[in-house]
Amino acid sequence: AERLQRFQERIDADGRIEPQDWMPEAYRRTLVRQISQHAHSEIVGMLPEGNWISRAPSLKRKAILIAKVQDEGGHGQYLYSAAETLGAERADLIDALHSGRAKYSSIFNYPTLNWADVGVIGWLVDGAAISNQIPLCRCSYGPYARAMIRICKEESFHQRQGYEALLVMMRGTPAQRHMVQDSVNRWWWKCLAMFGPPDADSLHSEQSMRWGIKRISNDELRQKFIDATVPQAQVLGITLPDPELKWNPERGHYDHGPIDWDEFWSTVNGKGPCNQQRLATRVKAHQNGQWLRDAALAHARKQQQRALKEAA
Amino acid sequence: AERLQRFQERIDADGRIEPQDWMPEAYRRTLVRQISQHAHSEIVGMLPEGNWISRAPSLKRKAILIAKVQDEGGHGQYLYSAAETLGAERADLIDALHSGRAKYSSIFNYPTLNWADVGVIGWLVDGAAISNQIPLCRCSYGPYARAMIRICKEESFHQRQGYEALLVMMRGTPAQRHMVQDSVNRWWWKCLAMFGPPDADSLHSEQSMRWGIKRISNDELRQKFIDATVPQAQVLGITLPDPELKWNPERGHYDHGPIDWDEFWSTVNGKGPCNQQRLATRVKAHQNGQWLRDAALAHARKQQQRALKEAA
Amino acid sequence: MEATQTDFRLAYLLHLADNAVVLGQRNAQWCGHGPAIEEDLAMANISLDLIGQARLLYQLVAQSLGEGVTEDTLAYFRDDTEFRNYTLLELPHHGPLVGYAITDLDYATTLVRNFLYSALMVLRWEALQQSSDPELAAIAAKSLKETRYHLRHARDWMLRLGDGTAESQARMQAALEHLMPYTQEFWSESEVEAAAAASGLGVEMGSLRAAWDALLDQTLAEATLRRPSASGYLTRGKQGLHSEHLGFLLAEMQCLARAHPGAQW
Amino acid sequence: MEATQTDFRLAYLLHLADNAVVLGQRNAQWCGHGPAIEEDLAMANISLDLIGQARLLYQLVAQSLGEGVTEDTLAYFRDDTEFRNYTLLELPHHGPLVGYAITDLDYATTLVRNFLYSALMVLRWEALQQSSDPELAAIAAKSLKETRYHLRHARDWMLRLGDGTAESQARMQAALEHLMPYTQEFWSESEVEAAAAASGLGVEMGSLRAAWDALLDQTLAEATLRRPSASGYLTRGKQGLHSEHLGFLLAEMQCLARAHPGAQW
Repeated sequence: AERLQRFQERIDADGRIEPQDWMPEAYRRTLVRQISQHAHSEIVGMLPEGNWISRAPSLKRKAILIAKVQDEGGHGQYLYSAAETLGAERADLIDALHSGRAKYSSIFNYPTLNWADVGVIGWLVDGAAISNQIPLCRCSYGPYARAMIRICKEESFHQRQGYEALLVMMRGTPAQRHMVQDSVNRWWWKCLAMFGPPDADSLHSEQSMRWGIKRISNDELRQKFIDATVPQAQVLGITLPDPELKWNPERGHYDHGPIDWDEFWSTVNGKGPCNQQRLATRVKAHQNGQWLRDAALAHARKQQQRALKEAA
Repeated sequence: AERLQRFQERIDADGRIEPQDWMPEAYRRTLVRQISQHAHSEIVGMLPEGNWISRAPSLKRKAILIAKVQDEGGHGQYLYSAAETLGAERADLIDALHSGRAKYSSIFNYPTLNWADVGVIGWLVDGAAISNQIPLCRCSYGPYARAMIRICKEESFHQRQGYEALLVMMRGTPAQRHMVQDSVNRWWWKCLAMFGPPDADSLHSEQSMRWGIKRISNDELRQKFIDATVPQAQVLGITLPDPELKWNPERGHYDHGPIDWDEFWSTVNGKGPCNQQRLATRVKAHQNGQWLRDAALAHARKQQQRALKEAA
Repeated sequence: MEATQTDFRLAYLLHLADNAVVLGQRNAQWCGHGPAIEEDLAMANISLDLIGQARLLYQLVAQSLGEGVTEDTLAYFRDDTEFRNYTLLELPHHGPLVGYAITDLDYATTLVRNFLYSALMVLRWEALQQSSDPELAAIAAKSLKETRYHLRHARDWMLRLGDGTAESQARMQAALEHLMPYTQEFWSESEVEAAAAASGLGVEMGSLRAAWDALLDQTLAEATLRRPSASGYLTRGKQGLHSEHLGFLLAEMQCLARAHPGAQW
Repeated sequence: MEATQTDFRLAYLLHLADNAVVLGQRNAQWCGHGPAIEEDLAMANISLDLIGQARLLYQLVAQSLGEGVTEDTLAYFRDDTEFRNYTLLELPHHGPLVGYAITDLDYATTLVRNFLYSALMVLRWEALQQSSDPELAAIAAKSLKETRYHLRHARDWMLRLGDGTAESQARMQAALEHLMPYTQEFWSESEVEAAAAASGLGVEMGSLRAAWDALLDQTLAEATLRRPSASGYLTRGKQGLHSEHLGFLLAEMQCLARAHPGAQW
């Protein structure tokens, strides 16, 4: 009880909890769940954009896209490491993903259908992710907070790159502009849903707030994102697909139309357009790589035995 | 010895040997080897042209190409049947192909590198094959002779289709004409080699002649093919890639330059550009289909047992 | 009014044509790679029929459009978002994987898809023989005969492989689980289909559902396979919203034609 | 005289650039499908380096050609017969199969190819640092550093997988048997390479052979792998005569750019 009090005091004083510190089991479990879910999202998130690497329409854009997808894999890697500092085993975490026990961000269950999707994912999906993640840079758990600082920096770079790619396309041919608009039409509402259900319906929020894992509410983050994005859409010259979207001078915010939460939950619960293919692709990659991972292990053991023999 | 005499007399009188007739073991073996080799060639021969089905530049050409490749498979099927009339098992024949003991026509070890190859294979490769095969329609072994009559009819149709496709391309854009010329440059010499080594160097010819399996010599067939093809090339407006090719009024034939027999033998002996990939593709298709063939057999057995039970 | 009439007629014909060409392209991938020579030939034959159907349908559309439009303009020079085929038909011959995955072809997937689709099309072509458009009715009569063969081929294999070995049954069941949700698109409403049905050009899809269900149930029972639920994501390929797979299929199919615009073949 | 000078210079640079872009395109296929996350990242990294090298080399060529030619014109709007890469680099990531075969990717093939090629290129870039063309020499210096990393990555895996499990050894040996004959093309004569070497722009490939052989032999010995004979068909991709595979690779790579000619990205 005393430890628990010290723990809560440290958090309330905006201090950091480190791996070697005592922490409540529920805090540890919540963090492992959240961090690994975030790691899984980065890994699964390589697939929608990876879909366009082979067809990128210029060498420059191909290089940018490969670098971006590579960064996502890197984020996955250091998030898994952060989860490991909490005593989790990476193999268990990956198994939880592959067996369907662990979740990943539902946004990656939608397909990438034209090249503009690559830019729009950078601008809107990464944009929404950053809004969600910036508060996590002040998360009470030190390794997670530090990972998020690095991740947010790189994600902001991706967001600017995505937006810049769309600017170039909007200055291009009618077909290119059409691609961008089509892509925004498909992704806009999905991005708003990324902030999670309205605060009233949110399950884990309250405890997470108290533990300093979550610091701003879903609706607040969503509103900030919309307010920041509308002017960017205007500069771009595309129409956000919401007829009810308009400035409300009283609130000092943009009002928006209702989000289709049925569609959101349906996708979260496995019935999105790409749920199966995303997961099956990861499982298959893992299975196909088994022989290599086994061999690497066998080689390491052989090396070790040789070293022991020589030492003896 | 008496049977042997009757056998040879029948052949000399241009009669047909049928499956139930007595025949020398060597005759049977020679025929099984030749017919199965021909069947293998039809099956492996599906691959070079099959390579272009997915990319055929018009629906009409796609349909023509699929039908043609399908015909080749059909030829393979009835040639295997003809070999079976000689007591061979299809599974053994296919195993001989897959293990590298049996050969197939070496011409299919060259790649198809542009769309015109589809037309050129029809015109030149099928053309050369027909020249080789027409004499086989009078082969002493009845089932083989009858199979060849049907095959030659269909091959002639393919040859005309191939030539017609090239005519259309030659009336087309410079890029299309360039494709045709490039393709002819790559295939011409390979087609001349299809008739086999010069008579002086030919191994099996003499005995085969006496048995009525082979009726015209390699060099004779090659000359006929060249004489028939040169005017067709002129109509087409392409240049056959042989500077020594010219009409010899004394011989009443076209003279031609020397064939690169080293290249030919090197390909026959496994060092052509596509030997491995052709054979490995067939082996893989066969292996990947094992589960289906096993299941079909299991189902047939179950059905049989059910029928027996009901009858009992 | 006249314009709308033409609009849904062309859209309806394109839907039928795109179905045929996309599945024809997919099935032709087996050529040279089939599990037995007989199957190479059967699949080539089915492909040929489908491409033949697509040509007739595209030709009807091309006639109406005029201005130099041909069957090939429609097949080769429209982008993926303009295609109106069922999503089911553009899927590769394997289980659920992302669009740029490269993996072995699975014949179980091929056969189950051919069954699900040809069972539908036998009923649809049958009904379309009474189409108010005599040219479509004639295509339907011809296609019906071909499709009956496709159905018989697929159904025979459903029975043999469902009730074959443990492995073949597992493969067929897995293919069924994978593909079944895509059949929801057969029954979903589309404005084009509704307008076509109302005008007598097309057929009310709902009217075919009971027969399709019965055919499926009876076949699965005989094949000792379980009918999976068809719930899950409702695809909308026929409205132009495709999966990640169609883009790759068309890139390969159209590359040569597009490299030589205006060329005759 | 001047024209010829330019001709072989551009042809030589294109050969180097095409090598890089084709292998970069191939290696990027692993992105999201690798045997471990670390390998996804490594392969992405190698791809990025190669595409970066290709861009620098294409830019050199584009500068010389002028008239609006860019790196992308060269990468996206040349046909397969105009590409001058080694055939080795266009092969898919699996054993010998026909061009339109569809099958699982094999990482052993990937690693062995990367080893064979990067072992060559470390030596070649090293020598090209002394190129008479200062711009090429600068690219060589930069590429050398990158290629050393590629070689180290591939070599480490040769050792671990050669001397790992029985299965990994068999896979590596099979990949080696498959790919080794293609390395003959490294040493075959080409007019462009001869002219480039003679002028001081390029390097005499024969002068690198002993070092390459030694590196290969030493690695194979440590990896407990057998060196297969390199005999067999001599490919001529660097002279524009390719395998059945390059057409498919370029169809996919170029489809989007070609669908929008003149567009900026």
